[in-house]
Amino acid sequence: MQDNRQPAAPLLTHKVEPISNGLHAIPMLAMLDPQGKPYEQAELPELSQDKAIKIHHAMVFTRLLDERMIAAQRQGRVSFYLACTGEEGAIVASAAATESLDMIMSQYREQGALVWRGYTPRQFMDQLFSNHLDPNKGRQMPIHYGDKALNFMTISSPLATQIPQAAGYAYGQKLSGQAAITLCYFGEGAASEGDFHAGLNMAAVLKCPAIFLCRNNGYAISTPAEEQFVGDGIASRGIGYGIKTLRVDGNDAMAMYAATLKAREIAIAESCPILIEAMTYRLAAHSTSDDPSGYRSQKEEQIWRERDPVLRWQYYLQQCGWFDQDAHHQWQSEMKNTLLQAMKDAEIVPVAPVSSMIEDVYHTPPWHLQRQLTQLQQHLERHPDAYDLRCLGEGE
Amino acid sequence: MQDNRQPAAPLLTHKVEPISNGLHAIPMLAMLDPQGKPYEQAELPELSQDKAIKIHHAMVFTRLLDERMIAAQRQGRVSFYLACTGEEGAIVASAAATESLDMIMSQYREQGALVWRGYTPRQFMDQLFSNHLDPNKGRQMPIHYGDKALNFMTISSPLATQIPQAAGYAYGQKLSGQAAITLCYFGEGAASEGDFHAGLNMAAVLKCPAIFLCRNNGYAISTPAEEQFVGDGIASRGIGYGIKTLRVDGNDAMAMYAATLKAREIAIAESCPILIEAMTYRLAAHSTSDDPSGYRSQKEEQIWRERDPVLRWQYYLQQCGWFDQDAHHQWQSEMKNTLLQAMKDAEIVPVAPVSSMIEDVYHTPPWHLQRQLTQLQQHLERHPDAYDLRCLGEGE
Amino acid sequence: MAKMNLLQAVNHALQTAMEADEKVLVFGEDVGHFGGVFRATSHLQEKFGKTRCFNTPLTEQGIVGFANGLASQGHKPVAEIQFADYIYPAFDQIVNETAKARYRSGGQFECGNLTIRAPYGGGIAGGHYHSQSPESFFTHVPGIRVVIPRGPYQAKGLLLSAINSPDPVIFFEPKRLYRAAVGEVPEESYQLPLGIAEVLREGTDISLVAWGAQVEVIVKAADMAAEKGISCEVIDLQSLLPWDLETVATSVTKTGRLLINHEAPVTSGFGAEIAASIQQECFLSLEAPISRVCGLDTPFPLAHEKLYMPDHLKTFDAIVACVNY
Amino acid sequence: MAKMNLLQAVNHALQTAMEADEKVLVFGEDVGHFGGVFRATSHLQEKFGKTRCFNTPLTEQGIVGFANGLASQGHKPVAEIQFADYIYPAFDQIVNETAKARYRSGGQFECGNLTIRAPYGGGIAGGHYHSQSPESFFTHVPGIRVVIPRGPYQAKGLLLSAINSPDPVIFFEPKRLYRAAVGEVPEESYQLPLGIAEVLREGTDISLVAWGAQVEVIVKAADMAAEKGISCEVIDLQSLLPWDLETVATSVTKTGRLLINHEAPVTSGFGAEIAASIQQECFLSLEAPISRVCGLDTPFPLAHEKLYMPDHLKTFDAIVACVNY
Ligand SMILES: Cc1ncc(C[n+]2csc(CCOP(=O)(O)OP(=O)(O)O)c2C)c(N)n1
Ligand SMILES: Cc1ncc(C[n+]2csc(CCOP(=O)(O)OP(=O)(O)O)c2C)c(N)n1
Ligand SMILES: [Mg+2]
Ligand SMILES: [Mg+2]
Repeated sequence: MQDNRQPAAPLLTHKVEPISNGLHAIPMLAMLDPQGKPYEQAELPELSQDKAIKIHHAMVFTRLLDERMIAAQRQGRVSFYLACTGEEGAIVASAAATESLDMIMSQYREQGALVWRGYTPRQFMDQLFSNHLDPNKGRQMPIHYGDKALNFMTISSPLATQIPQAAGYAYGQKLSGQAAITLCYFGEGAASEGDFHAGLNMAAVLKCPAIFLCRNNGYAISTPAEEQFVGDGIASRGIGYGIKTLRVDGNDAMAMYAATLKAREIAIAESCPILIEAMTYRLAAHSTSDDPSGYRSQKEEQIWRERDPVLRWQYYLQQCGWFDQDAHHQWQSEMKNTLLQAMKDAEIVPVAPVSSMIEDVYHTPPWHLQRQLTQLQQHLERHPDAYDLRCLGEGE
Repeated sequence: MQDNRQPAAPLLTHKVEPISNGLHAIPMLAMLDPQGKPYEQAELPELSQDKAIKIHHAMVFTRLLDERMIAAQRQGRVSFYLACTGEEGAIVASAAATESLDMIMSQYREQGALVWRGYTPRQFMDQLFSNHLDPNKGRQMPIHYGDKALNFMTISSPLATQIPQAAGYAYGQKLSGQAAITLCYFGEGAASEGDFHAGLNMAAVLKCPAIFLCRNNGYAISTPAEEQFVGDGIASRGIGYGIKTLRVDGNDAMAMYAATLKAREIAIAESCPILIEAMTYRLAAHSTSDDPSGYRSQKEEQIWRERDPVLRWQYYLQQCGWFDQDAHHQWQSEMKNTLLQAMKDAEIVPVAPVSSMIEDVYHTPPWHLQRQLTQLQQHLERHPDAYDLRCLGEGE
Repeated sequence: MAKMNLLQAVNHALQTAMEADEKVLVFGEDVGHFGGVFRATSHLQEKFGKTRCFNTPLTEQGIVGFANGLASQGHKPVAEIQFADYIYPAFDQIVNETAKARYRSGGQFECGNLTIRAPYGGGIAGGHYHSQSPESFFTHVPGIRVVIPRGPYQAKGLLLSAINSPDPVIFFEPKRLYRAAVGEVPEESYQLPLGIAEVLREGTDISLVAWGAQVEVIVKAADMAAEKGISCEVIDLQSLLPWDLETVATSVTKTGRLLINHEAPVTSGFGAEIAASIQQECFLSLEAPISRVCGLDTPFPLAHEKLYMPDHLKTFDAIVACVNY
Repeated sequence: MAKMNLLQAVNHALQTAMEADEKVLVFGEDVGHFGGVFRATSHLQEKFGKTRCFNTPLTEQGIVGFANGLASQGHKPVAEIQFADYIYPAFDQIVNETAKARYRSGGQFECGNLTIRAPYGGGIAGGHYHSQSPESFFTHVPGIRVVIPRGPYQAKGLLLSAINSPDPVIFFEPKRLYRAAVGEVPEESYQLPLGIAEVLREGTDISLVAWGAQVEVIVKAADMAAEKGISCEVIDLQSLLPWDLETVATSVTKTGRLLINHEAPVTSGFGAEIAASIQQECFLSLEAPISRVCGLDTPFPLAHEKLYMPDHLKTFDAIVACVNY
């Protein structure tokens, strides 16, 4: 029975003075300056040359993928795409601070994390072309990746739903006795959803070892952050829930790496959630369906282009003597070829068989779905030429 | 076109130090000490003798009503009741700081506000006995009061739904050019709902002149506040939304009055929301369906009984020389009689006519509801004795 | 008269309503300066200012909650849900609040002035979450109206009725027709009645009922059937709640057969209610079971979208089966 | 065997499940120390500790979201929604997440282990918000199961099946029977099959279908009808999604008549789906229109609750009308 409700000598005031300046006191963690030079006071986390280069590769690959697919969408080869461009630092470096048994739940703009985890060009392409090799069986729109083997939860379009789920997943990890966390990404727009509130508060109360990583990239489609919330970000909310909170320069991959590493350590050691707010910018359009020129200036974009996280990391590598220009160029052109080839291979792979349409609704298709499938198959037999059956074993 | 996304020299830090102590810095406004004596530093708001006594009467009446109805429920005269007991200070004094054109949206434990606004004993009883004089036509459970004339929105059981509604209502008041606000009450439990988050954030961004008044009374039914959130309250969240925030001793009616008065002034002058967290305690059971002995100690209750807000106000009146013991006792016993009489009168009033069952679903009953009513009426004619038709003009 | 697509008709209706009544407010995610992701609210902020047409934070429960408050205060909110697939976070505000506000207060308070607009339906390669047709959920909610236009003319006339209706209306817009459906639309204000179906084509052998984007599907199937000598009566339901039982029943009494087509999964789709009511109403006239040609009982798929859809071929086959029963 | 009421049977099922599998977790508002507002989770925290049975903050969308995460992680959450009337804030998590998790990931991730329990229905003077029967909404959601027990024996057996089912289950408990329905319940573990209806009484003139608390209503009506020489076949549907069409169709083929009874508003209630399916399935056997005896299309009223309910008298009258059709 609880009996600890009587506040022990609360802090009193006797003047009616609303607190209104709470928002501006939250500092931003920065480790590398825009030229990739560590700040003097910064204590950099340990990071091997190999890992530093792997981070760079993942960032660059992510950008190459984005460029490739935006072009592919313009060519009409794929219906939809959504780029990570500008946010690779925040994503790749945070994922690099996780262990492989940590679960990652993403919103949709975090393909860099999947790249870090080892998702292959071909795997990306199979999903993007909705073919039968896509583990989702081509059921979802492009960019809704998911891979059980990589502990990367399949993406779901409804915003913020993954936030309370991450709390629950992390609670389950804790109960299973795993030294693992759930890393949950979302945008500053998604943070307006009720699910954000529910998830963060539950995680705090139920002591769930999860990292909630908000990419504050300034926009939710066309809606600028200042029409999304009052103040300069959402870090202040973490404090409101009694959650340990870090605001980080999201374009500084070193700061993101350090912050996530520390957050993971605390989350496991203290069995508690942490909120990280990555201050960054969406350099690309929201998606291939969007044109940002309708709602923001070139000038603004230019300012952020100069804060490119990928370049900043490259400068850092250069300073460490870890950047080999020629090797990098060669790697990059190989990657471009690999991507192109993977795309060519994936786009001709048939879609899943018609029979798969009723799979995975339930564990085992119930009678009514079997009946509906039979009816559909009979219909297709009656009209063999009416449908473009690029289905496995059927249309070919 | 906005172009103000580039943070002007943000506050930087270079050490990974999560903010984790944000919660304990929020002081609580107190004006009267437990003996009703003003704190030395407190600047009391202006308050006439008449108004001070009216506040006292409203608090006492609320308690009498609660006592009367809890007894009535035990006697089986009414199916359900829910008491304000222990929170009269927070409720009555805040309502007393509003103007009559301000809208009040309440959760369910704020009958004190309705008393303040002039709801009569008989009006309470008509609602509580679901008779046809209840403006809600007896459709809702007891305690779901509502009165358009008093600008008191009809209560709805689903928790927190009134919070975004209050934001919208206040926005509408602003657009209508009224110097009016919406006062929205809710419990610390309801503040866990997604609607709380949605409502407060929208109110902040859209600059809605609303006062969000959270009664932090320690429990949501059996769930203690420490299983509802981390930290000592929800004031910290207001700060997170960039909303001006006040934490107040909810059992100090003077502090509540002063805080609400100030909040209203700011809300109108600056066209913005304010959050007030009233630290108080639910002295009664959650409702007549509940027995708190299963989840909290007598000792804890006792501590709070000693902080009785009604008594504290009485002490204050006494110090001002505004309390006439005899007059008060006489008023009190008159009130008891009035209540008893009102109950006796209300409980024999028939319920609304059967035909009212299909009213107010739509503006005008559509064909299908008319048909359903006809069928029902024919059914009742076929079985004149099967139903207890205490309906107006039907069962008698 | 002007040639407009469905999107322009919606935009025109909103502009007309905002011009006529300053109480009309338009808001939702990205509807402000940008004019909405489909551009249904284009130029409204420019014309009517930021207080009357504005972006909201990204929270559907908040949008509808806010709109409920505004409506009960006396404004006429027209709230946009960016995709019907994202209306569920607002389900509680709609079902427990919008719909019950008038009843629970005995008519003292209500949200009758509220209109909620949302693009719905498949056909745009949207997969699970940009293709749903959730209308049936809302037909089980006494207190709201559910309205779906099939083309530009209906979109403008029905939307203006919805905005001016004293009842809250959920207005689903068939997004695959946003640009595809083009037609003549009066430039002045006009309203089409709510709760009333429209008989698009008279026929004698079978009645076909659909709404929204599926109306063109049943028309196409009716054309195919006509070639085979089958005469179809084609009905656009337009309002799903309250719905026009009388028009459908009259038609079925005449034809003796009924086929209902909708995109949503068949189980507990609105076709179920129509079938249940009509078999009650027209029992002695029915010459064959009422047929439902609908989406499968699965989430809306991407790669197999075309197979999933209750298209004209499936409808035609079902017409033949019904007539030959 | 032991005598238990429905509440005790639920409690017993939860205890049995928690004993059998440490992955089973029970949580929701007030379910911890207090044991739930109806006491369905009494003593579970005591027995299994605070990590396995616990209070959550007051947020239904959070509860189901959290449960979805736990289920996909490999636990078996049994989440309580305090009243079915308050399940709507979780509607998005259920419809877009719980139900679609498996499909959208091609079976890689799923919430199959999830069970959501909620007391539903009228008869306790609960008014609008403590009386609702929202089951029909969920029957339009492919991917979940909807199960409703009529008594203690069914409650334990079906709840254990729900918890062990590889599919997510919404389990609605008829709260007006929590204490009123008492019966013999095996103390050991047992499961009743999901998706299967039970024929409680055989008959020849008309089939009566209901679920949950309304089963006793149709039984009572069947008794009255028997006195008039009408022989009713009484069916408890038990599972609403997927539902046992075959059992109902077999019965109607025999009796030629069908009456469905549910508390929820008639329009788009689950009776509509049953009627639509059965008229299709048994068209040539039907001798009268399928009859629905249901709640009115209004919010659930307080003062007129008894008039609102589809009680045995209304059912009996409809049986007679149907048989005399
Ligand atoms: C519940 C829900 N509402 C609306 C949408 C439509 N939508 C997709 S992305 C988006 C903006 C998200 O912004 P943010 O969270 O900041 O992420 P960003 O795109 O900036 O990475 C919106 C409104 C959605 N997917 N889900
Ligand atoms: C959406 C919703 N969920 C659950 C409930 C059931 N319920 C009624 S009151 C209550 C506790 C509310 O606690 P709090 O907000 O702190 O208010 P208090 O009773 O302490 O005044 C609960 C869970 C409800 N009414 N609405
Ligand atoms: Mg963003
Ligand atoms: Mg409380």
